[in-house]
Amino acid sequence: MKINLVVFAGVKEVLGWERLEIALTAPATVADLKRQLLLTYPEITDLMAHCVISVDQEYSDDSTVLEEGCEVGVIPPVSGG
Amino acid sequence: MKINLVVFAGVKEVLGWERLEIALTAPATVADLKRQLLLTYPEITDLMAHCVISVDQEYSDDSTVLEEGCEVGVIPPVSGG
Amino acid sequence: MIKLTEQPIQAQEALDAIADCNAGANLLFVGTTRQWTGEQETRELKYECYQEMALKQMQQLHDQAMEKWPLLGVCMIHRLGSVPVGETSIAVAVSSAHRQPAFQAGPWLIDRLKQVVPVWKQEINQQGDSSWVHPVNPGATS
Amino acid sequence: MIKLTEQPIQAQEALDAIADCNAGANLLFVGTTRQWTGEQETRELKYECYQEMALKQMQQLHDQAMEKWPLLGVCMIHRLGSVPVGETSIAVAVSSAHRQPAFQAGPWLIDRLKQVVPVWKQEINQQGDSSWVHPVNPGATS
Repeated sequence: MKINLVVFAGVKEVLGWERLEIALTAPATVADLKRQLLLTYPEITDLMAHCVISVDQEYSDDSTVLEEGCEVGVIPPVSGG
Repeated sequence: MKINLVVFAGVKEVLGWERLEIALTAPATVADLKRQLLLTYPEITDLMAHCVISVDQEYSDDSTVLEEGCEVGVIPPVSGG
Repeated sequence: MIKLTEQPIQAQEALDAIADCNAGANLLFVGTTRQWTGEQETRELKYECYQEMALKQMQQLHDQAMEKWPLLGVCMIHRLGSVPVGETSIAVAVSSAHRQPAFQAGPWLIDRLKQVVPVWKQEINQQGDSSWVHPVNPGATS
Repeated sequence: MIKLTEQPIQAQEALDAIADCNAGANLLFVGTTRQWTGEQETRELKYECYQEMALKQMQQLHDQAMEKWPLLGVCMIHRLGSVPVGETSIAVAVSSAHRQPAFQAGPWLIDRLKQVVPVWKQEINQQGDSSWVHPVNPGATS
């Protein structure tokens, strides 16, 4: 299945892109996606340790199941206000 | 000695005036003034029970000594804001 | 800035008074005349004060707040005379580098102002009847 | 009202959004870019966000605040892009009949916004160097 990945701030700077369609073997959870991301992009390992994952604009945890076509965000520690 | 009395809100409405020069036998404290006010204006007895007295624009207590020419305020419960 | 005025209060004036390039936090409290208090409908509030003492007490609150917290600016403006429904009777603004002092000083200032500053309000209802509002008999503002 | 904007934020807009004839208390918090943080001089802050999620999270905070307290209005406006020293990055305003709910909801909303709304700031110093500000590495606003 395919999901839409979107990254921000420092992660976006390191990767050099903001959005990417990613192929995942279904069924897949957030934990599966994180493992695959670290294998594909080892350069964000340190940053990822402080990031949380959103699924369809809601905060998720490792057990959240990903659906075909969902939007997954890699969210660094926020600093608005 | 003479002091300048100034009254506000409900007390002013009952008395029908705002400022008055009052003669007091020196030495006099705030307690002495309050006794004299209640004798002269018994109609404000109920209101006075909830008022505090200011001397030269500062809150005072019964033992505060009045000086010639000072300004004494009869301060009902405040309700600003 | 400390001010008593018979003119409408502009919120921006209070914010301008506390603006500081080292402030990250700016807090403004605005008290307005409320239309309904339970089933009682208010038309306007009328404020009078003991001017010299009110200014003195407001200045003391200003100074005390500046001592208690690391504030960059403190502003209190109280309107006098008639304040119709929806209009502002009081504006209290504070600024600080970080937000915690502002969030502590703001409510402290308005609480203390309501306790010590000699200002009195009369409530005028829809029938035109007026009554003095005392703290034991809370009225139509904040 | 919930809003993300690249334009300067007017405080009055946030106050207008929460105005209610039954409100006696109106509280506005304005976060501004601070010039100095210790010995570090800031020139500007640059904000970016995950727009769809930021709006969703802000709306959830709005709804949660309305449930927790008897509020009449809640407004949150966050600026994006460059915010020079002294200008406003965030305005949070709440109104209520009496002042206590407003004074509780105001700091709660800004605290929660800083925890959950996906907005990130970069600090640009006087030399033009930029660095991401993270909560563990507090930056030049409130």
